[in-house]
This record gives sequence, structure tokens and C-alpha cells, in this order.
Amino acid sequence: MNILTLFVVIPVLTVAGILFTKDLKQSRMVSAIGMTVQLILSAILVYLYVTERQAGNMAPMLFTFDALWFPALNIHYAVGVDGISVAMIALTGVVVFAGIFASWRMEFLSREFFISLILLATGVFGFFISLDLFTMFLFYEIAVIPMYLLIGIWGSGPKEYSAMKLTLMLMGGSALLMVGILGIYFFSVPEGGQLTFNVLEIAKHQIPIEMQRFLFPFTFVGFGILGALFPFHTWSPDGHASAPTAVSMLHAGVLMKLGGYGAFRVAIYLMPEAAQEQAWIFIILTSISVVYGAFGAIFQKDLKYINAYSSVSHCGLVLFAVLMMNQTAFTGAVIQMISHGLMTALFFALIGMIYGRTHTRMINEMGGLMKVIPFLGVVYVIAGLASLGLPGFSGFVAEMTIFFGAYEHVDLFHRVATIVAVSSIVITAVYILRVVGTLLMGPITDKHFLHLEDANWYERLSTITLVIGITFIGVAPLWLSDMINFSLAPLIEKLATVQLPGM
Amino acid sequence: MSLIEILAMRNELLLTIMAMILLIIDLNLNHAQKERMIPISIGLFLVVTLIGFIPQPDQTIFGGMYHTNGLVQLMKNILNIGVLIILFQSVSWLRSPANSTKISEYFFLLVTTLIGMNFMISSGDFLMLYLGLELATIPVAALAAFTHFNTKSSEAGIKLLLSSALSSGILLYGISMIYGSTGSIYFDTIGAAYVNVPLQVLAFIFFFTGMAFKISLVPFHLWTADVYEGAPINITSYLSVISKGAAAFILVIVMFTVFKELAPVYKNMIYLVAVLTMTIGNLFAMRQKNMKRFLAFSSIAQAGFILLGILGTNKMGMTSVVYFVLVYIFSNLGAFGVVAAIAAKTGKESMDDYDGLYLTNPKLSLLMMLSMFSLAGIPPVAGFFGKMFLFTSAASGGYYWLVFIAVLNATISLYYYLLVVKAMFINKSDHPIATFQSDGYTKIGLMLCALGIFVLGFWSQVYEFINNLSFGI
Amino acid sequence: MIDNIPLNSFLVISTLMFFIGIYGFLTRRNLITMLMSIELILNSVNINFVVFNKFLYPNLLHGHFFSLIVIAVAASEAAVAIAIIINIYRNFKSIDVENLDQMKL
Amino acid sequence: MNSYAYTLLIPLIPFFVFLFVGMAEDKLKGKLGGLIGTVGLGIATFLSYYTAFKYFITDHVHGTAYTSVKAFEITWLHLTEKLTINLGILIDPISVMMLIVVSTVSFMVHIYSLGYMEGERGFARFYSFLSLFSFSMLGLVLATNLFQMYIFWELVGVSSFLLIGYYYEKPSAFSAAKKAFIVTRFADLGFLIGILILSFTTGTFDFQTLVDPNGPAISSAGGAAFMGLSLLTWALILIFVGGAGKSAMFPLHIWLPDAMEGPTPVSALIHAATMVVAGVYLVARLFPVYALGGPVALEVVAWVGAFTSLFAAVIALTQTDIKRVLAFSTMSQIGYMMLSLGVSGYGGEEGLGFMASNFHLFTHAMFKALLFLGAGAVIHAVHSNDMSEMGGLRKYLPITHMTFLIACLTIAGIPPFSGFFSKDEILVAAFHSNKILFGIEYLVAGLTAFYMFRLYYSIFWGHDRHYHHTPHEAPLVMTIPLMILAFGSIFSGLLPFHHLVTSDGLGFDSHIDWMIAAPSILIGVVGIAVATLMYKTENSRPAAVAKTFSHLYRWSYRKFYIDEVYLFVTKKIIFNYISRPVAWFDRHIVDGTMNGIANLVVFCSFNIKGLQSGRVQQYGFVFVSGVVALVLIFVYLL
Repeated sequence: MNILTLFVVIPVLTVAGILFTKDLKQSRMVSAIGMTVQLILSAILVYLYVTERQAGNMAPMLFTFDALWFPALNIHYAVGVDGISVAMIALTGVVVFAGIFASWRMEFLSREFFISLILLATGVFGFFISLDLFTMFLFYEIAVIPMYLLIGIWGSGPKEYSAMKLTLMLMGGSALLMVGILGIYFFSVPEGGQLTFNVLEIAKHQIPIEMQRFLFPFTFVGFGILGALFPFHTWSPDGHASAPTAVSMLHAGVLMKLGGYGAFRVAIYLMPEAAQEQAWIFIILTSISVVYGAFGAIFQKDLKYINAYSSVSHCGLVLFAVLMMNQTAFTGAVIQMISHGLMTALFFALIGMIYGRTHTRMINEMGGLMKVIPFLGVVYVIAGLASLGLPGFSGFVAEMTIFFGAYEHVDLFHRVATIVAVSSIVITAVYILRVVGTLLMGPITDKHFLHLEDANWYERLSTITLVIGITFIGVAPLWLSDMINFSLAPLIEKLATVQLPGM
Repeated sequence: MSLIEILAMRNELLLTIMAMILLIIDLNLNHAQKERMIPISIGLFLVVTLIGFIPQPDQTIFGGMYHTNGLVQLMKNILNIGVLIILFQSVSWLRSPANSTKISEYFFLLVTTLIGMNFMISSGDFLMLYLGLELATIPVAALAAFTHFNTKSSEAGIKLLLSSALSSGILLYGISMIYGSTGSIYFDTIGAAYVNVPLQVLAFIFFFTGMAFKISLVPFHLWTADVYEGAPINITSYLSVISKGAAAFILVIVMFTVFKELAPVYKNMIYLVAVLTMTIGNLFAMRQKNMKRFLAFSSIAQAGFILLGILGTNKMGMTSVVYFVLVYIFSNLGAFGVVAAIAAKTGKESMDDYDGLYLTNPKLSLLMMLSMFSLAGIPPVAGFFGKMFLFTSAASGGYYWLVFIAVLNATISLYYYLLVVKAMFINKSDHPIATFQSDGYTKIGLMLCALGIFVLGFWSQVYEFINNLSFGI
Repeated sequence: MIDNIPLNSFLVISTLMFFIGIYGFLTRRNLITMLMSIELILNSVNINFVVFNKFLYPNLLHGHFFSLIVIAVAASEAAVAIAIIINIYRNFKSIDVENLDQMKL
Repeated sequence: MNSYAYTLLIPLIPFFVFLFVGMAEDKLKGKLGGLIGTVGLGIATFLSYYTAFKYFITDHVHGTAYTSVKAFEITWLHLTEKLTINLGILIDPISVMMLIVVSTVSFMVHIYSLGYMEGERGFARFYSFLSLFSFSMLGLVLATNLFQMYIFWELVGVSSFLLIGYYYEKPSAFSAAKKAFIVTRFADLGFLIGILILSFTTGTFDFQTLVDPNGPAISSAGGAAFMGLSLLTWALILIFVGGAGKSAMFPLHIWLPDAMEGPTPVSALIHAATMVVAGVYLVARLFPVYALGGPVALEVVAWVGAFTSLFAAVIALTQTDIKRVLAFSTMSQIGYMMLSLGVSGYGGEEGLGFMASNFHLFTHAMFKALLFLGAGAVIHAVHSNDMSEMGGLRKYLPITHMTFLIACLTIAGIPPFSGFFSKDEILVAAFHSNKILFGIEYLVAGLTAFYMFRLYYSIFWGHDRHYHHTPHEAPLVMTIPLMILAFGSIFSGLLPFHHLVTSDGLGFDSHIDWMIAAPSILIGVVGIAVATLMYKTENSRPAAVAKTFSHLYRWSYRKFYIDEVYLFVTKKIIFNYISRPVAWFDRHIVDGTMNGIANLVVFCSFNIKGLQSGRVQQYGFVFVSGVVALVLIFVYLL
């Protein structure tokens, strides 16, 4: 069987396996095994991909597999990966793996929990491997819908409200997306040709510019909503705040990346002309959300809200980079997606673990935790430093690449936007240190904290996995950026052919 | 015309024979033995359904009044399957002491309406169409009033009958004008002669409203909710699935054949009605607490989506309509089946009673959730594909904004479908519906639905099969 | 003698009947009367069919047959309706349509 | 690869020590962690000295310019087609000079801390952080390109953050650390933007290419202008902002005094000798670009330096916390270095200032580290930072006393101590370029002498305060570094810097210009004399002076209220007037809109319910009117 298909099959098998389990122990064991296999598989995929490239395979997509599904509409089950999707798949593998271990003690309806969690993962994996817009959309929605149950059943706080809001807003986004995708489909080939959903086929020729003008906003905003594009980000804070740990991890870590990835793979790749024309609007929006999210985070008191807003800021940076539309910025965007995925997953994992001990998420109710739970404390500091872009961690690499890519534009508009975005690094430092200070440092505020026990083995496993990912990218980014760089070539060529009206 | 040609009407004939057999058997049963009617009639109907799948050459008899071909046969089979599921699901209700004396009447009436629908679908002229329509409607009115001691039920009956009479009156008036202006009642001759002149547009509108009444499109839908609520659950599901489906079938056929010259006009009309139907249906459905009424309004909204397919006015459009109705039958019957099962055991029909259902009756809740997702068009269940293809065919006509509105409406509908899911999975309840076991028939009925909901989507051959039979303008 | 009555006057009659029927249907409070109004509508349709057939297409019989069928169907419809109405009378002790609004909103 | 490849070990050894000690922190009992760290750094120090010897003496052909050597380089990341980030090691006069400074002081501090930090909770953690700092600082000074420098620049910042916040349970300590990090981070923003502009105007990060007099950087001097200054100048100014942040130049100096919350050895290492001079090093690194490409930027450097030195000196006059006095004197001395860079020209005699600056950097590292470590010994003895709780300590702490005195004389610029030579060169350079600047520096020299001796006297002279236990001299492990550094501060002045570290690598002859030296000695003596008068024995004179200049006194004592201004800006403006509104806007406007849409839908669904009246005749009516409407629209309108 094609290796990529395995990425969908294994989770499905895992779900099937969980159906036969009885209690928490068995179900978490099954899912742990399944996701470990998945993680190993993604590692293997990365290895295979790199070797294949070194062997000189210049095909835009590797490991492609294509099966005709609905002949009448020429819908295919078409999969294939390039460096970018490989990177995203690896990210997903890591985050899901960590997520399973982070929810090791999910007592209530554990079977259902793991099933929905892994269904979500299935959707994400499927999304990243598919080349056919229809299947892509299919997996997209598969990934979105379990969120409702996951937040609604196992969430906390105003969970019904948050779950409903999140689901409806994302579905509203897919409404835009639907229009965009159908539009692309009906103009995918010149008059009389066999219409197709296949991204590569569509990319071969140019969609009529006036259609692009109409379709690009639909597609971009449709994906942008999932990528927390200002002002459509408002589902994210509530959603994250109410979601259980693992769900926040997966959602912020992986699901929000679907937005950036789609905006890049579909909106920009297939409609470069319109993208060039309309980029400025969205650049303004994204630069706003970069700074706006950071400022929003300063004021919050709930750990999850802080992290949610910082996600808005960081994901804003992803879309910002995507809109810069040059090789460096794209590379930066992808690295940022991965680094933010790992970092924010780590954050949410830690928050969940701390919450599990202190039973509060309000930073002003906590203090001096570093003394009692040094491991979690240290990891939290590491996560914080990573997210404020310290060299040696992935965040720095991503941000620098993005800034340089963005600054490559010579005109004043882009450079001002860049400098606005750059300024966010200071604000980030402010709120991260504020949290670290009040949460971990200082004297212990509450004597109940004195006898908290530090992380158990599964918590350590889950966090260390993510930390390793972050530092690995941070210390040796070259392989990753080259892998991405190479895969960008076709897109860059396509962009190079674009005649810019006006710009 | 030889006797063999009569066999072209084999579905109708078989059903008529079945109806007769039921009556005869019923004569020889005393009250205690009435229960036996259930296996007999279901068995007989199963036979009919199976025979329906035997391939059959295209034929036209009675000088074009009646014609049958692959597509028509397929539509009939779809309806048969639907009715079969309903029969399975209605058993536990029939067994209740109140109805145990009227079992065979139930089956008889049900089969009769089905005969009407079959005639309607394969009608070749307006006379047959009208005849089938009435035959499909009047017995349903009787069925709606089935529980005669229940005031709601009889109210539902009379409401259905009166409004349908009004609508068919208007429809007939339209037909009379068509006849007057073209001098024929045969589809093919009319289709050739029809042109876009005011009188004929007027006639078309009259006819269209008559059909719109059957599919319950806004603003011709108002009877739906009351009748659905008043009628016994299985009749409600029959109305909302089978008769709606049949009407949709014949509507799409007539639109694509008889009135094809009018396409430029009726596209706008359908655009308008579709938007109204989806929006109003959703807005009403949002607030409903009674499950039957809730499903009634949601089915109104669904009808609005069907119009998107007709709007395509091409092969893809017809395929998507038929495919959607097929999927819709399974999804909606799944929902109704659960409601019926619960109502039969506990008599509870309100959404609030469903709180915490998952903890007591997980299987029912799961099926309900699947049906809800399928109705809302969430992958991977079949409903997603049905809606997706409807949207595709609408987009093929360039109606992007309509698609946008439609998907937004789908989002709103997702909201209230999720309310049900929320009730079952998230809400806590002090006294939830107790755990119970349904009887074998119901289980089979529900399983068929679950199967359909799961398989139809991924099994693309179904779509291909329909596509090969369909045609466009 | 029928020939020297122009087609239009028939149509005018039928149209009038049609709208009177609808008016009756919408205004009468008594279920039976509403049924009668429906009969009016159907009969206006019948007139249409017959006169169209007689005046425009005298060599064909579709119109006549159609009207016959309509009459038959109308009868059966009325039968079922009356049955239900009787049932309603049993339940409500009245056949005033005003009572039939237990289900709304 | 070349004969210097081994220098890779110099930064790497501390790094691995950091990893090892950091990971195995709680396993390492007693002083084990400290010993490991010290040994590791000892090796690094030895290598540095070997490198210096090799570079300056054995490998150098007399009479030729010192060339810069790339000992090692790898590619770290490709940014754009042109720009590639490399990590490597660059050996040239200033980097070797810094190598000596950093490794020496760091090594001293490592030894010293074995005594000073004895018994502290997290002893091993302290050493792992020290090693991390040493690694980052060495990486910074050895950087081959601007971006590598930026990377280690950040790392230095964070390790300073960690060390300041070492007593993380003390809120003041952590807030000081936070302040230091955020202020420097803010400055680094300027640095980063500077790098962006510079790298895109020149297309390279590499120092060798940048400083090449006919390389892309300097040739782009006349390039695209923005607001009257060339892009290059803007880039240089922004980069200098970064340097100013690290080197606590006004107005980005506010973090330095608070940074004294950290353990004293840390202050000695980071906030006196090494990290704070990174700014000077940065400017020195890019000096040719400044001198030939952006003279305007260089003037900015000069003036900021001059002002800061005066400003800090004035504040130092009145502070009572001994470490803060030293902190402000550090600022003032760094001001000297900046100024001297600012007034310097490029090449030969012109480059006197450059040489002087590095010279002073070197000597200052010695005596300022000495001062801090001495202060540490004092604090160790009396468990207080406050002058008013000290006095008459000279008999208890003889060694500390002697070394401290030497340091004071050095900083006061009294010959033959090293401070005299370096400061004299600076004054000469200033004199030849700009008389006003010279005047300022001359004044500052006096002030420095004054406040240093004020400090000296009030610690070691006067009558005893009542100490809860009699102060005792620090253990040998602490005093030995003091003595070594004292040695350094006495004799480092004799090093022939004008032959070793010059702007263009070529040596030149310089001699002491007594026309300037004599007065500077004089004012130093005057300062000392005044201090002696006022503080040698308790008397009412200081109070009297304080009263006469009460306003000036208060302002200086309150550090000219700069902190308050910053506090106002951050707390009030940022937090209340930006962040709070943003949060509100998000809750109520953005979120409100989304909820509003939902509510609107619900509202509609409530208001159309009248349609469903339950009355069949109304249904009929709607039906008919629907028909009529369709007819009207599609028969008559269309």
C-alpha cells in the first residue's frame, strides 16, 4: 500500500481497535500504540523523502498515488507530498503523540475521547497528504467536527458556548471555502477540458484573472478563519480556553496550521495573480493580528487565554509570511507553522499539567511554582523563551526567516509592515516574562502548592518529545529549510511568471 | 396493445395485488391474530422491492400516458427501500394496543399511496400525473388521521387534506391552461410546443406551486409542520421522506422535459424560492423543541437544497438531486427511526427528554448523531456528498452566491442539528430516558439506515449508476 | 346554440368560480363549506377543460376525460374529508375550522 | 581549516559544561558542579592565552598589519539568495583582546564564586548559568558575522537574565531580571532592524566583507537616503541602539542598577567587565564602517557616550548602595569608551581613539571586576550593600582593603596604574577632535575620582558600625582572584596597545602627552582630596553640601527620575492605554459582532413565528398570495 495512505489507515485502525476496548487503561494503550506507530511512520516518511530527493527525484510531489473516485466529476483520491507537507505531517505526528500522553488520565468516557481525538488526527493527516481539493476539503471538515464533541463533552468553563461558536465559525469558514473550491474546479482547465480538482493539474494553467479576483478572497479568508486571521480569530481564545489539554494541543498545534497550509497551497498557489493584487489588504490585516494578538495577551489573566492570543499573534505571522510571496518568506511561514505548532502544544500541555495540580489557570492566583514543580517550571521557561524567539529554539529561526523574507520587498509598504511585525518580538517578551514571573518565580503564594508532586513519566515523555523537536529545529535548521526551499521551486516559478498589474 | 406490455407497470401491479392480498387475509383474521399481518405484509413488500431490482426494458404504453425507463425504475426502487425501512420502523408502534386492530389498514393505505407515487413518477402525461398525485395524497390524509381518538391527529388529517385539495385545485387550473394553450396533455408534445409566453408562464407557475406544495417549499410549506407534528411518527417520516422524494423526482423530470423551454424563467423563480425555503426553514427549525416538528422544519430546509440541483438544469443536476434524495431518505429515516423507537417505548418526543441519552442508550444516540451529521452534510457520512454534489451542480450554473447562501444555511442548520447532539452527549439529566431494547424489526430498520448513511458516500458506484441514467436539458 | 356563446364568457365564468372558490376557502369557517369551495375550484377547472376541448380541439377528447377523472377524484377526496370531519366532530363537538389550531408556531 | 581550528574548543567547552552541569544539577553534590565549571573554564582560559600569544607574537611578522583569520566556519541557515547565516570563529586583534578579557574575568569569577556562593541553594545551577554565559560571550566575541553576533547577543542577554534572576524567590530579583531582559530586548529590536537594513543594502553579514574599506558596505554610504541620512547611516545608528542597550547607555541604562540584584560575582562578570562592553565591542567591530561609511552615526555614538559618562558620574556621587555606585561608575566608564570610539578616525594616528577605547575596555575590565569582587568580599563580610552600615573595615579585611584601594587609584587615573594610561589616551583623542567633549570628560575624571574615594572611605575608614559578628577576611579562594586582578590593574597599562589593537591593524607610535596628562592627574588628585576632606572621618560637610545643592542632590539621588518615567510609560501607557483597550475591543467589538450575528438570526427566527399560526385558512392565504407574488414577479415584472 502507498505509504501516505497508511497515514489515514493507521488512525482508522486505531479507532477500530479502541472500539473494542473496555476501560481507560486499554483504550489509552491502544491509542498510544497506534500513535507511536504513526510517529515512527512519519519519521520514516521524512527519511524516505530526504533520500528520494538526494537520489535526484525532481518530481514536485513524491509517493504520489491516484485513484479515480467519482469518475463523473473527475474526483480522485490523489495523495502526494512535497517537503512542506512532509514537514507538516512530521509535526502532526509529534503533536498527536504528545497529545495522547498528555491525556493519559482522561477518566470520563475515555474511549469516546480517544476516538474523537484520533478522528481529528485522521482528518489532519488526510488533509496534508491529499492533492485533490475535494478530498482535501473532506478531510478538512472531518478534522473540524470532532472538536465540537471534544470541547463540548470534556471541556471546561463555558464549554457549550465555546464549542458551538468554534464549530459554527469554522463551518462558516468552510462556506467561503466551498465557493472558492467549486469556483476553482469549474475554471480548472481551459474551455472544454476535463474539469479537475487536482491541485497540480490546476496549477498547470492560469485561472482567468477576473475569476481569481472573485475567488481569492473566498478561499483565503476561508482558510484564514482557521488560521485565526484578524478579525475572524475570536473563536480561538474561547475555544482554546474551554478545550481539554490534548485538544488545545492538537487544535492550536496542528489544526490551525491547516489554515496557513491551505492558504498557501490553494489560495496562493492556484491564484497567484489575484494574490498579488489583493495581498496588501490581507497584509494589513495580518500585521494587525500579529501586534494585536500580542497586546491582547499582555492583559489576559487566564493562562490559556494568554496562549490563545499569542497563537493569534504567531499564526498571524504565518499568514503574514505567506502573503509576502517570496521564497524566504514562504520558508519562514512553514518553519513558523512547525515551530509554533510544537511550542503552543508544549504550552498547552504544561498548562494542562499545572492546572491539574493547582486547579486554577489564573496567573494571579499562582506563584513560586518553580520551587515545587521544578521540571514543569523549567520546561515552561524553555517554552517561553522559545516562543519569544530565543536563538537555539525553533521560534528564532522561523521569525528571522520571515522577517528577512518580508524585508526583501523593496517598497516602503512592505518594509513598514515588516517593521511592525518585527516589533512584536518585544511585546511577546513582555507577556511571556510576565507569566513566567508571576507563575513560577517569587515566593509561593498558596500553601496548598507546597505539596504538589512534579511531572510523572508520561507527562515528562509528552513534554520532552516536544522540547526535543523545538531545540532540534532551533539548533540545526538547515536541513528543514532546505527541504522546504526545494519544494517551493514550482510555486516560485509560477509566481515569477506573474505579471503584476499595478504593483 | 398486448398483455405483456401491461407488465411494464409491474411495480404498480405487484403493489395492487399485494394490497388486495392484505385485504383478503385480513378478512380471515380475528382480532387476536391481527399481529400476523406484520410479518406477512413486510414479507410481501420485501418481495416487491426485490422484484423491482430486476432490470426491465424501457417502454411506453397507453399511448404515452405511462412510460418506464431505467431512471424511473431506479426512483421507484429508492422509494421502495424507503418504505421498507419505514415498515420495519413502524412495527413497534403498530403493536401498541391502540393500533393493533388497524394493522392491515395501515399497510393497505401505505401501499396505496406508494402505488400513486409510482404512477406519478412514470406518468407520461398530466392526467396520469394528477391521478398519481391525488392517489398519493388522499390516503396519506387518512393515515395522518390514523389515531382517530387523538385530536391532533385528526386535525393533521384535515389540514393536510384541505390544503392539498386547494393546491391540487390550483395545479389543475394550471394544467387546464396548459391544455388550453397547447392542446395536449402529453409531456413530449407539450415540451415541443411550449414557449415563453405569459399565459404559459402563468400556467407553469400554477403547476409549480402545486408541486411546491408537495415538496413543501416556502411559502407553500405551512401545512408541513402541523401535519408532521400531528400525524403518527411513521406517517410523518413517510410524508417527509417518501412523498417529498417522489414529488422531487417528478418535479425534476417535468422541469427537465416539459418546461425546458422555460428554463431561463424558472431558474430565477427557483433561485428565489430556494433562498426563501432554506432560510425560513432553518429559522423555524432553530426554535423547535418537539422532535417531530423540528425534523419537519429541517426537512423543509432540506427541500430548499434540492432546488439547487434542479437549478443546474444539466445531467449533473438531476444526478445530484436523485442521489441527494437517496441519501436523504436514509439520513432522515435514521433520525425518525430513533425518534419513533423512543416514542414507542416512552412516548417522549421533546428534545429536552433526550438529555443524557448517550449514557443510557449509546447505540441510538450514535445513530441519531450520524443522521444529524448526515443531514447537516458533515463528512465522512453520506450527507456530505449529497450536499456537496448539489452545490457543485448549482455552481456549474455559475450560481456562486447561491452556493454561498446555501452553505451558510447549512451552517445554521448545523447549529440546530448540533443542539440535538448536545442534548444527547453533553447535557446532564437527572432522569434520562431509561435504557431499553427495541424489537428486531426496529433494529433492522435502524441498521439499514446506519448502513446507508455510512456506505452511500464512499461507494461512488452508486453515484455513477445514477449519473448514467440521468439526463439534462 | 352553445356555439354562439363565445369562449371568453365561459372562461370568465370559470375564472370567477375559481376565485370565488378560493375566497370561500379562505373565509368560510365551516369545514363543509370549505370543502364546497374546493369543489367550486375543481369545477371551474372542469369547465376550462371542457370548453377548451369543445372550442379549440373539438376532434380530441382529452379535456372531457380529464374533467371526468377530476370529478371522480374530487368525489373520493370529499369522501375521505367527510370521514375525517366526522371524526373531528366526535373529538371537538364542532366542525368550525377556528378550533383546529392546537399546533402552531 | 587552519592552525586556529582548535579555538572552536574555547566556546564549546563551557557549552558542554553547561549542558552537563545543567542536566545533572541535582545529582552533583557539594561543590562538584562548581569545580567542573571552573576546570572547564580554566582550559578555555589557557587556550585563549595561547591563542593571544600565538596571534600577537609567534604568528605575527613584525611591521605588517594584523590580519583577521577565519578559524572555522559552517553554514547554519540560508535566508535569501545572497544572505546566508554562518557560524564561525574570527580571529583578529580585538577579538583576541576580548578573548583575554572574557576568559580572564570569567575564570576569576568562577574561582571567586567557589567561596562566595558556598552553600547557596542551586550552587550547580549557578555554575551552569555561568558556563552558559561564558559560552555565549565567547561566541559573541568570536563571531564571524553580524548575524552570529546577534544570535549570541540574544544568548548573552538571556543568560544575564537567568543570572540576575538567580534568587528567583526574591520578587525584586526577578523583576530586575525581567527589566534587564525587556529593556535590552527593546534595544535589540533596533539592532535587528539595523541588521535588516544593513544586510539588504550590502548583501552580506560577514565582518571581513563589511569592514573592507572598498567593500559593499562603505561604498554604499552614498546610497539611498531616508530623511536626509543615507540608509547605511540609519542602519549604523539602529545597530548602535542595540549596542547602547547592552552597554547601558542613556536612556537605555535603567536596567543596569537594578541588575545589581544578582549575586555580586555575576555583577562583576557580566555587568562590569564583559557583557556591558559588548556594545563597545559591536561598534569597534564595525568601526571602519562607522568611520568611513557613517560619520554622522559616529558622532551620535560620541555624544551619547559623553552624556552618559557625565550623567552616570553625577548619579554615582550620591548613591549609598555600594554596588549601585559601582554600576553607575561602570556606565560612566563605558561612556568614556563610546566617546573615544566616537571621536576616533580611521587608520594610523587618526585611530588613536579606537585604540584608546579598546585599551580602556581592557584595563577597565580588570579594575572594575576587581572593584566588584572587592565589594563582594565586603558584602560577604557585613551582609549588607549599604555604605551607611559600613566603616572602619580596613583592619578586618586587609587584603580586600589593599586591592580595593589599588582599584580606586586605577580608576581615578593616578599613574602608574593602568587606568591612567588608557584614560589619558582617551582624553588626548577627545582633545584633538572636539574641545567640548574633552571638557566633559575632564570633568568626569574628577567626579570619578571623587565618588570612588567617597566609596572607599566610607567603607574602609570611619568608625566601626555595630556588626552582628565581627567581619572577617574572605577565604583564600576569594582573595586570590582579587590579588590577580589587582596585579592586572596595576600592570596592564604597560601593554603596547597602539601596536596591537588598532583601527587598521597597523601599529603606530604614541607617547604620553603631558600637556593633557598632567591636568588629568591633577583633577584626579583634586577629586581624591575633596573626598578625603569630606569622608575620611565623619563630619557635617557632606550634609552641608547636600543641603546647599539640595535639588541637584535629590535629582541625582533619585537617578533623575528616569525609572519613574519608564514605569509611567510601560504601566500606564502600554498596559492601560493600549493593552486594556485591545482586550476590551476584542471582547466587545470583534467578539460582539460574531455573537451579534448569531443573536440576529435568533431574533429573526422569533419574529417570523407568527407565520405559523396553526390556522389552515391563513396557510391557504399565504399559499395563494405566494402564487400571486410569483405571478406578479415573473409574468408582469420579468
